[in-house]
Amino acid sequence: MNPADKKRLLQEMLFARRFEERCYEAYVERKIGGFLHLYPGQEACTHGVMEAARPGYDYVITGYRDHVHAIKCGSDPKEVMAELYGKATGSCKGRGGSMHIFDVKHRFMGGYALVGGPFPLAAGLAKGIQLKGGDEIAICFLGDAANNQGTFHESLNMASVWGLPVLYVTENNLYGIGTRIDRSTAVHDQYKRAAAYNIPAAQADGQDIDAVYAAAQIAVDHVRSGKGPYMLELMTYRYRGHSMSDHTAKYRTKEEEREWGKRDPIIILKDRLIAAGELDEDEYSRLDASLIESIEKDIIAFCESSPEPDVAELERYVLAENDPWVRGGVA
Amino acid sequence: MNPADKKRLLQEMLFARRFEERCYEAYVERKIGGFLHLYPGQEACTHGVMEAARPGYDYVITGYRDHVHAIKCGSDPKEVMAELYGKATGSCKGRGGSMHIFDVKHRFMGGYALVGGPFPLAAGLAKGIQLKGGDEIAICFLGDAANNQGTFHESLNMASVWGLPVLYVTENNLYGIGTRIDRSTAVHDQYKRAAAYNIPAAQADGQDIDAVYAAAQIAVDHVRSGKGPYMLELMTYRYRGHSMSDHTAKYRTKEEEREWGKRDPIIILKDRLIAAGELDEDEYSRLDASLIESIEKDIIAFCESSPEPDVAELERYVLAENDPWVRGGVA
Amino acid sequence: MAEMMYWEAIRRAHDEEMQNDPLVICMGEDIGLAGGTYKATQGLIDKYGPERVIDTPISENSFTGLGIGASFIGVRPIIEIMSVNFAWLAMDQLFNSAAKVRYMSGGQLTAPVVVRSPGGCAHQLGAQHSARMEKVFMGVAGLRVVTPSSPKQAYGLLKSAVRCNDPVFINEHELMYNLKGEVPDTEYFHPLEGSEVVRSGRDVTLFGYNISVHWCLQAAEDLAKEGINCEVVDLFCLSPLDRQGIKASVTRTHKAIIVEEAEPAVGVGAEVMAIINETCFFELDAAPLRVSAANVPTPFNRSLEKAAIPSAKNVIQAVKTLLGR
Amino acid sequence: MAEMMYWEAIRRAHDEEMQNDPLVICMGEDIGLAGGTYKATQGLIDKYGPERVIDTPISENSFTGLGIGASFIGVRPIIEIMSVNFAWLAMDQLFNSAAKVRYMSGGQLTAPVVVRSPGGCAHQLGAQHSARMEKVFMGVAGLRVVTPSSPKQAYGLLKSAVRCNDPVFINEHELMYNLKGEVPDTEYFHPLEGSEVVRSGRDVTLFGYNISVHWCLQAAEDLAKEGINCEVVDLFCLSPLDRQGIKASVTRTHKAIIVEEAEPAVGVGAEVMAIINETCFFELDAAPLRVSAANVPTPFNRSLEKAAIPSAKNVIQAVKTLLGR
Ligand SMILES: Cc1ncc(C[n+]2csc(CCOP(=O)(O)OP(=O)(O)O)c2C)c(N)n1
Ligand SMILES: Cc1ncc(C[n+]2csc(CCOP(=O)(O)OP(=O)(O)O)c2C)c(N)n1
Ligand SMILES: [Mg+2]
Ligand SMILES: [Mg+2]
Repeated sequence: MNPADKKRLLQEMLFARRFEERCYEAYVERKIGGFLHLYPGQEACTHGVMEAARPGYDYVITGYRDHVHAIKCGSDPKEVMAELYGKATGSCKGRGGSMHIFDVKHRFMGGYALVGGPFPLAAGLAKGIQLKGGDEIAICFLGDAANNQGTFHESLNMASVWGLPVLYVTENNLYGIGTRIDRSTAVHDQYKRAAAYNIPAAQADGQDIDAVYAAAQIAVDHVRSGKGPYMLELMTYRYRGHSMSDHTAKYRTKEEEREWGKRDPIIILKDRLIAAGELDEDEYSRLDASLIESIEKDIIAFCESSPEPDVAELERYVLAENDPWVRGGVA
Repeated sequence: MNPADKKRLLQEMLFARRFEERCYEAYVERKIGGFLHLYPGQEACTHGVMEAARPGYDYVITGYRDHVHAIKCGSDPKEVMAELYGKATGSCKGRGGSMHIFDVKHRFMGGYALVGGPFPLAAGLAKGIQLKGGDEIAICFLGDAANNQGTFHESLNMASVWGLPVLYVTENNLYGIGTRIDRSTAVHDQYKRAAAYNIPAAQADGQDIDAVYAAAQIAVDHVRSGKGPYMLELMTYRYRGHSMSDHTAKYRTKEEEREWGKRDPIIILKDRLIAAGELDEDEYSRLDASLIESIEKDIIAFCESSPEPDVAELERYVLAENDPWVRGGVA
Repeated sequence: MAEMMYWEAIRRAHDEEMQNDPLVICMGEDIGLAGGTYKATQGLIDKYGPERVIDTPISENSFTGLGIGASFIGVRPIIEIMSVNFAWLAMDQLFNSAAKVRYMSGGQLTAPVVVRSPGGCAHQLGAQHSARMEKVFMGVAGLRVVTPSSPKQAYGLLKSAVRCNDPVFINEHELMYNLKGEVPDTEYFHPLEGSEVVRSGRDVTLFGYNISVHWCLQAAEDLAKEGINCEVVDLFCLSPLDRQGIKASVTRTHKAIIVEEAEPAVGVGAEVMAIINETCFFELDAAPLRVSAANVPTPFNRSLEKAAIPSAKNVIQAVKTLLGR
Repeated sequence: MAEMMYWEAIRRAHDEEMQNDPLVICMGEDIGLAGGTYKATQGLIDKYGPERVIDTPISENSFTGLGIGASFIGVRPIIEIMSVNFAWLAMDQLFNSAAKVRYMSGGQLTAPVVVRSPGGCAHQLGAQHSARMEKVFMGVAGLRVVTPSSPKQAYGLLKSAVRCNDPVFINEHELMYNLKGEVPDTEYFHPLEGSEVVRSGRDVTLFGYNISVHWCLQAAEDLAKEGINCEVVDLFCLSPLDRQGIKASVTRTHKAIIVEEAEPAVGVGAEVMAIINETCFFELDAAPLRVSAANVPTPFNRSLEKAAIPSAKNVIQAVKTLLGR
């Protein structure tokens, strides 16, 4: 990566951070309802991997912690936030909500709320790519605790047997809600599990975008070149609770939080750029302020002024509309 | 094992073989209906493992290919065969059938027809043992193809995290129905999968009862001594089709069948005993004849003369009878 | 019109649809080399290769999910679940993913998968291989459910299901694969909605679907000899049920019996009764009846098994009870 | 009698039963250290230790199966499935193992597990976290299904379920955990079968269960002001449904409305209608009605969500329709 790319990435990650923090506020203000899972702390994972891949071209799928993944794939942040607001202008017209952002035109194939659900869906996207003969890859981002679901085992096995172009990324933030990994999982280094499927795998520091990027390049190259699936584990940490109702004090120490706080992916990159003379504190502060301002002016204002979905359309989108085959085709 | 034990085992395995062959005939004669999965070729697996364990004391659970497992645990073969006949005298009073032999007094906890279903049930038995503080172990016998089911992954993980006294035995006969292992499974040596759960594992020759016994002793000792779960893979072969409707010619070669035929577990043990001067061909022939005769006289006659279940009792055994808690307890 | 068996009709639909569109694939356990437990995919692997005719590992939830994921980008998978009993393992992907993705995404994504599976009691397959689960598939919005009672339907419903943009579950029956019947020689697409009056009558309507249509027809024939004139309606579409068709027939006969192979609770019988109550209650001359299975896991023993599930005889009894004969 | 919240009542039942029998355990995701999403197991890990209050991995099918296996040899597990939507993953073990093992084994084995899970629409949890699945649990022989509408029931049903030798599914509701109500101070075991007339009336019977009982009561209160006298029956037991109780009430009021939060197809409403048709058809003065959800995956937006599920207002409308007012 050249310095310009790194600066762009810093901006993107900082934007993601401020975006998520603004979601938090909007939730507290009761502008957003339902479950809300935020991403601060894990920004380098999505950004590092997708920087090595082709956002908007490769198919991406993930869980409920999905805003930043969608945006990095090319989604308009306005539409993502509007979806959280449940507005008609949201990515899914207010039908999906925070856990279910979809943006098919940018090949962001959705956020899913069933832990482990995306594993086979990702393999299916890869099977589709394989059948159609394209050079896209499918990328599945999920958490460490999701790897205990049976679909992990079943999907990685099939992906390996059929040589599917799919990259499984585990964002290992050490917890599934309030259960620490060693209390739920026999093998703590998740990448080691890939050996059970003959799938090459690696572990990288998920707080250091350069490390993520380097590991992801190998992973993406492997998959795109037709060598089959790959698994990449990124060691990371979520700074907030699991969702808005979660109290981290119940299950992790302040000290652990402090330690990981020192490894903030944004600060690491910022400091590196400053050390390299590519950035100074002032420029960074101005950038930050401008991002915060633009979120307010462009995104929140858009959401506030957007219309609610029309209740008369409640029953749309359940089934395909006017599908001729329902009547046995056109005679 | 001393020579007497080995001779007893030879007799048991030969009995199991003749029993299964007689099931085959009874099926062809339409005395037995439904699905029928036979065990010839795999006898050393059950017998070798259970010889190292405590039949009737340790809890055993398996799939639909379950007759021989039940008998080795102590089930009366008459009751097993009568269950296949669907008679009132059968192990399950004719309710279960071939795939669902149960004999709880001998701690044979059942044959189950959903591939992969017994994995968590076995872990549950082990959890029960752990809570009650006994020194029994739970033993789960399943096939190679069952290991692709999500329950394998989920159950082994839990067994490891909680240190449960359960032994998972994979009878690897290379096929799941007509699908050869390499067409369905990324890692052909199944015992290697145990590493993904930090579970010690071994592979042994499932056609050689001495090898099975030796490996099983280590496995059983490990589990019984409180060191947690263990996985044992036994390389074996089924001589017949998957079930009665299956044509092996569709998916495996005559040559392969011949090769494995040469490694018949009964012949291997018999030859070994003859070589050691513990047995001669005549004695073996007499033994064989007497087993065949006793199956006819004791078992088949019993089944033929046994009554059918009473149709008036169709609705028994669905729910517990006269359970006071259904009415909120005894006042 | 040629006669062919139910399994041959299903195989033909696979073959034609795979010929028509290279993105139609089929997958399931032992459907490739072995040709499928009921031969529904026999020979297709030789014609279309193992990339399109896929023998899967025993991983029902994930191979179903894999098919669903592929369908998001234009693939049209026909997924066989070897026995509907195993479908409990795949319900998560079927309901949480396939049935909901269109709605959740505001119409952006759709999951045009077909899942076929045989249900029903065959002979002595025991409690874990004899479930009748059609009702489970009917209760959740976002999934179409059809169930063929004849080779023609088996052929035409599968063809329409493959082309339709919604996920479709096709409930087949283990005892029907060798059933013979006429199937059009030229390509035929059966509607995925509606119902069919397969025998007209005026005294009572017998509603059946899949195998129970045959029990109804048998009963109707026997009862005709006694001068009782039954109408038989084939509910080949279980979701959405044909409210208009149900109403129309009851409005003609004023009496209704619903015949289902499953345990009665929250089943097709209950739903049809509810529809009758909602659409034409005052047309009824008598209380509608259900003919259903005993409320037991299916017993292995043949006599117990027979006693557990309904037959034409039970239908005849029910008609006589209803008519007060 | 002390007032307590629904979650407190459930917690108390856990506590007492664990105190009473060292083989009563509880297990589920985040039920130990975190005390359960809805606090139903709060503090129990401190009292009974992690061997009996077990935080499980995210492996619904297998931790349910593990509980079932343990129950074979005397353990009495109370399994929490964090949200009923995740229960699709565990259906295989619940139906193929727990519900069938007693029958298949000819009565040798039994699976006295309790599986508790909250269903229902809470506020804006979206399509994958808002399922109402009680009907799915009701359709298969071998499983008891109960659903508490009050803290007292939540307490007493769980206590009886733990002691009962059958597998019992307890359908709770995400919006009810903070509901307050009287619970007896002394130990109380609620019957696992039956129904309860929670308000007597003569004009129409409103059948509800769980949260819909409250909509019915609210509607009854409002309608009373207009001189309409509703009977409200609480179907706390969904399997087996109380045929006698249903009949008795309809025989008194001659009119019936069933109120359910779920999509209508093959649901509680349909089954209650079928029971009415079968047991007391000629008592009916009018066609019974269902008040059900719209047939859609649950939308996220709050107005759409509200429009998708019923409320007391819809019950009032239905009563007026039925009475021709
Ligand atoms: C099938 C299923 N089971 C349980 C849940 C509840 N749940 C939501 S998130 C979560 C923890 C997942 O942890 P992890 O996979 O590590 O992802 P993270 O939240 O840490 O990003 C759980 C148990 C669910 N949504 N789906
Ligand atoms: C959940 C489930 N899926 C599929 C089947 C159908 N089926 C029965 S046995 C079998 C193959 C199992 O092979 P393996 O585990 O190797 O055992 P083996 O029969 O070789 O002893 C399959 C696919 C089933 N019974 N249950
Ligand atoms: Mg995590
Ligand atoms: Mg095998």
